[in-house]
Parts: sequence; C-alpha cells; structure tokens
Amino acid sequence: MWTWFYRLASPPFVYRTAGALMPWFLAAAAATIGYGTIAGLAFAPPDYQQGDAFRIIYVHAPSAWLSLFAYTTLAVAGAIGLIWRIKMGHAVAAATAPIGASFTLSALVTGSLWGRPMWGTYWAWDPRLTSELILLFLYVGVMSLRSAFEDPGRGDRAAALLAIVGVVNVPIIHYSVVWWNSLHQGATVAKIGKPEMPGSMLWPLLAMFLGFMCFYGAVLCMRLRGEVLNRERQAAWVREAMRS
Amino acid sequence: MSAGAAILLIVGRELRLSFRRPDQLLQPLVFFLIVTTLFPLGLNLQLSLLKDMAPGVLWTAALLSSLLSLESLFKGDADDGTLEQLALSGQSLTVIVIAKTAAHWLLSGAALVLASPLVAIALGIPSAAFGTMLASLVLGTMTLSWLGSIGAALTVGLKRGNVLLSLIVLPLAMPLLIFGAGATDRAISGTSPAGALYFLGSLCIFTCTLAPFAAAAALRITLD
Amino acid sequence: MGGYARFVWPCFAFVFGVLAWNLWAAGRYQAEARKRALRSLAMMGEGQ
Amino acid sequence: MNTAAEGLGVEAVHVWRGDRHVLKGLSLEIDPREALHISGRNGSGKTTLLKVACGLLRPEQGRVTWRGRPISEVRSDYQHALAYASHEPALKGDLTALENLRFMVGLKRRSSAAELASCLERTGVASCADLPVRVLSAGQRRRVAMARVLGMRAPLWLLDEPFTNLDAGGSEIFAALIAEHVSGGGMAVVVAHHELVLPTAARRLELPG
Repeated sequence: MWTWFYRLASPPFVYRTAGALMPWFLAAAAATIGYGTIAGLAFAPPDYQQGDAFRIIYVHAPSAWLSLFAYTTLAVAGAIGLIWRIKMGHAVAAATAPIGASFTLSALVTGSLWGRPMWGTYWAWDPRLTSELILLFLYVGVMSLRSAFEDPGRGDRAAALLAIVGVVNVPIIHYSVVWWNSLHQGATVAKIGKPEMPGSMLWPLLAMFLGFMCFYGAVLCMRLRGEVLNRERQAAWVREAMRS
Repeated sequence: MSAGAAILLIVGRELRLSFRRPDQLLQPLVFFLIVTTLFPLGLNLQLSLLKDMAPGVLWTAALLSSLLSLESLFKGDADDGTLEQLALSGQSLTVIVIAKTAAHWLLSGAALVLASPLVAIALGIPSAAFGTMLASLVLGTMTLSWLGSIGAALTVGLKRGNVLLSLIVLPLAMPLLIFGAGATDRAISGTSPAGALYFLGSLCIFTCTLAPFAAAAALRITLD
Repeated sequence: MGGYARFVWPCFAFVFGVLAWNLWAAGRYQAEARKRALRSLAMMGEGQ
Repeated sequence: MNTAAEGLGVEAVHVWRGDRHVLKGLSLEIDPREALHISGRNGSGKTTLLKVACGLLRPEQGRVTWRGRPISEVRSDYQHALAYASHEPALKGDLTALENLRFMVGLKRRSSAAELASCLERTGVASCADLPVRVLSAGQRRRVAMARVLGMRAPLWLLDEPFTNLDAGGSEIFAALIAEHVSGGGMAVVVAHHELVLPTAARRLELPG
C-alpha cells in the first residue's frame, strides 16, 4: 500500500512526472482561462449594483483562493519533508512559495483596484484585503528564512517549521482582523462577496478557478523540476536526465 | 533531576546572568520610553486627541521593544557553546526552551508591564483604564515571548538574524496588537473590554502550550 | 463595457502580467538548475 | 551486526554538509576500558563525527547505539551517561568557574560545592574558582571545561581537541585524567591533532578526507 507514497519520494520519479504533467496542465489552463476571460468580460451580464466593476471578480477570487491554497500546500509539503524526512516535500514547498506569493500580490492589487469604485479609495482596510496583506508578509518570511541558511537542507527544515506555525496562525489572524474591522467600520462595508450569480456569470468564474489551479499545477511542475535538480546535483540519475 | 527543578535552575542562572549585566536589562525599557515619545512629537496632538491614539501607540512600542530583546534569547548561549551543553544536559529541549522563555519574560516583559503606567500617564490614558491595560500587557508580552522564542530559535545561527526575526514574528503578533490595543481602547471609552481580554487570554494559553514544542524543534534544526 | 472599464482592464492586465511572470520565472529557474547540474556533473566527471 | 553491547556504537553513518559528503559510511565501536584517538586533516569530519555520536546531529543514513540500543530510544539515559567537551570551552563569561560547574553539573546530578572545587583542583585551576571565567586565559578555561567533564561522572567522554591552548603541564594532567578514567572502566573518544601520549593503549582512527 505504501509503494505509491515511496515512489512519490523518489527524485527521478518526481522529476519525470513533473515534466510529463506540465504540458497537460498548461494546455488545460490556457483553455479554461481563455474561455473564462472571454465569457466573463463579454458574455456575462453586468451586475445590477456594481455594473461592470464586478468583472474583476473573475481574476480576484481565483487569485485570492490560490494564495491561500498555495500557502497550505507549502505547509503540508514542509510538514511531510520535516516529519518523514522526505526531501521532495521540501522541494515542493520551495517551489510553491514564490507562486503563492505572486498570487497573493495579484489578489491584493485586484482587490484594491476593485475597492476604488466601491469605497472611493484604493485601500480601506477591508478585513479580507488586510488578511491577504499579512499572508504576503508570511510568504516573505518563509522565503527569506529558507534562503538565509548556507546549508539548503537546514534552510528547508527551518522554512517548513515556520510555514507550519504560520498556517496555524492564518485563521487566527483572519478572525482577529475581521473582529478589528467590525469594531471600527461596523459590518456595513459592501462586501466583495460573491453576489448570487445567474449561470452565465457563474460558469466563467468556475472556469477561471479551474484555469488558475491548472496554471498553478503547470508552474509548480516547472519550478519543482528546478528544485529537484538543485537538491540532487550529485545523484547518478541526474546524468541520464540531463542527457534527455 | 526533575523538569521542574531544571527549569528553576536555568531561570536562576538567567536571572543571575542578567543582573551581572544590568545595562542589557534597561536597554529595551529605554527603547520603550523613547518610542512612545516619538509618536506625540510626530503627531503634535493636544493631550485629548492623543488619548484616542494612546492604546495603539503604547502597544506598538511594547511590541517593538519586546522584539528587540528577543534576539538575545538563545544567541548568547549559542555563541559561547553553552546551548549545546544545555541540549545534552539530559533535559528535553522543550524544558530548556520553557525555562529560557520564562526567564526572558520575567526580565523583559514584566519590566515593560511595570513601566507602562508611566507611559500611560504621558499619553493621557485615564487611570481608570490602567487595570485593563496592565492585564492586556501582561497577557500580550507573555504571548509574544512564547511566539518570539520560535522566531529566535529559527534565526539563532544566522549572522544578521534580528531583522529576519522581526520579519517572522511581527505578522504572527498582529492579533496580539489588535486585541491588546482593542482592550485598552475599550477600557478608555468605558465599554467593557472583557471580549478582547478573553481572546487575548486564549491566545496566550494557545501559544504557551504549543510554542515550546515548535521552538524546541526549531532549535534541533539550527543546532546540528 | 460600462463606466468602470477603467478598473477592469488594469486588473486583467496586471493578473495576466503575474501569470506571464510566473511562467517566465519558472522557466528560467529550471534552466538555471539544469545548467548548475550539468556543471557539477562535468566537475564530478573529472573528479573520478 | 554485533552492536557494541556495552558501549557506544556508530554504524555506517553518512552526513552531508550542503554538497560535501563529510562522513562516508563511517563505523566505530567503543567498549568500557577503551580510549579511541581520532585524528585527521582539517575538515575531515572529526567534529561532525563527535556531534553525531553525542546525538546533537542526526545523520542522513546510519545510526548511533548506546549499549546496543539506538540513542533516539534512550536519549535521556544516554545524555546522562556522556560528557561532551566541544571545541569551545562552553562556559558563561559572566559566571565564576564554580558557578559554571554548579550550573552545568547540577542539571545532570546533585553535587556538592566541595566536590566541584576538588574537580577544579584536579585540573589545576582551584585558584580561579571564584573568578568570572571571562578574566581567565584560554588554557585556564580549557581546564575549567575539563573540570566540568570530571564533575559529571559520566562513563563516556567525548572530547573535541581537549589539548588546545594547554601548556605542557596541562597536557600531562589531561592525559593522566583520561587514562585514569579509562582504566577505571570508563570510555573516551578524543579528537586531537598531535600525538596523544596516553599511558593505556589507545586505538587510533584516521579520518580520510
């Protein structure tokens, strides 16, 4: 039963699989994001309240979702690397961090751009955006800790521990920011919630979510191959892999 | 030697060590006072307006000065090799982390709490709110010491570790600032600060039960 | 496209910029790793 | 695989430091009444080996056993049974020599001030008992560190370059102490560059690299 788990841990297997999956992920991402963007911009009816500004949701919501998903992957992969001492866990964690950070940034920018028409300012300390900002700090913390050590193995383990501590704190941070926000502005702030959506609005959004996940998969595979090579430079299988 | 006796022995050593170098005890306190005087100068508000800002100012200063002293939590022992001896002393690393963090709180956190009324008066916080403020600071500084012990353990081996330490610990300490300043703010405005204090208390218990294990694991990573 | 196009296009542009950056950075990272691996293989080759 | 039933066993240990393969499947065994002198060029992994042996550093492959059982299972007993003297003397500059001893030995076993003072005497630094360690010379600090090893009454000694900064008299005292410890049923692993003048027959291990 454990064979598939140990196969996952063997670098050459991970290297080859990542290489094989990447094109499929990329193709799927291109198709779904393509459809989602066109349908979301052109075919979906404007929102009765916000007019066309709501279309930003097609890029904001998937980015925000990915920023959190990537951080969870970062923590889980780090935990696997730390607890079972599987190097590939650290490779996945190291590959995921920059991707997640970039999507956190895109969620922040699109969120504040979306805020402009609604609140009149780019930054009104909306609880979700503030939590997203703190998530960005957590990403930067994990990435800089990983690179602060000369010995990559130790950097991986330290970053994994910080990611685990971080992921435990993410819900606490979110709740306390929401509590703090309701303290000052009350709950009347127009939420960037997902308004109830007719089908023509909803399908593009689902497509964009799927597309972003596939895109994340593709970029993760590419970075993972780099991380595996960096960690396995001395291994013999690298010689054959390089020849191909 | 039982864990409890070992903790007392280590705390005793830390106190003895610190009293041999009192200047290192005072530095975070003076930093705390300086930072709180920065805000009124920067904002040049009349005392009444300052009162609304006071909890945030006081708490931010407390957070920063606690961070300042966190770096020396393990660094001194790591540099002269005694940390290795502690790790091999037959006591589990968790016990050692608990003892050192408790000693650190006594030396820095508690001193901060004692100095805070002075700062509160300077910032115009009414004495009626002192009780809540002190309670929130006690819970807050304790939680920060435990949280910071993880950051200190992770960055003990690094040369320019203290900037990274703040970068790692501050995002995790934001809920503390929110509820700490929130409690004091409510106490000043007369509404009951119970909600915020309860949450701060639960944060404190949550951190001080889990942080020692995380910090011990972090030490094991950076020690070898 | 209603009056808010001013905000929708910049958002999409920024996000597609982030997507492009991710692809480019991942590609470069992988290429660099391959170069480093080849160099250390060559070094190991002489070493034996 | 006959693990050292009575003493310390290091079995096929591999350690990488970044890209460097520092320990390549190294094995050694120590039984009571034995001394092992480890030597080798700088960077050959002597200190790494000691750190692996005392459990500070977990090897990527291989294991360390104490009395036949892996040290991860008997961590506390093993730590009580060993005294590790690292490259630095590992003393607190602001504490006096006696305070340093009372603190470090006190963590492992109950000991009286008189007993600790006698340990300082045996390594020739009785006069510095009440001086803060920072005012002592490197040689004196080395002697205080050795007094701590004595005070711990541990069967297994792991000493990393104990003879550095020592004068001739000091080296003699240390060699005698090690010999007395080993003949009394103890075990000693000593990392040292120069020739180790040990009365008892000491096995020699040259680390490649």
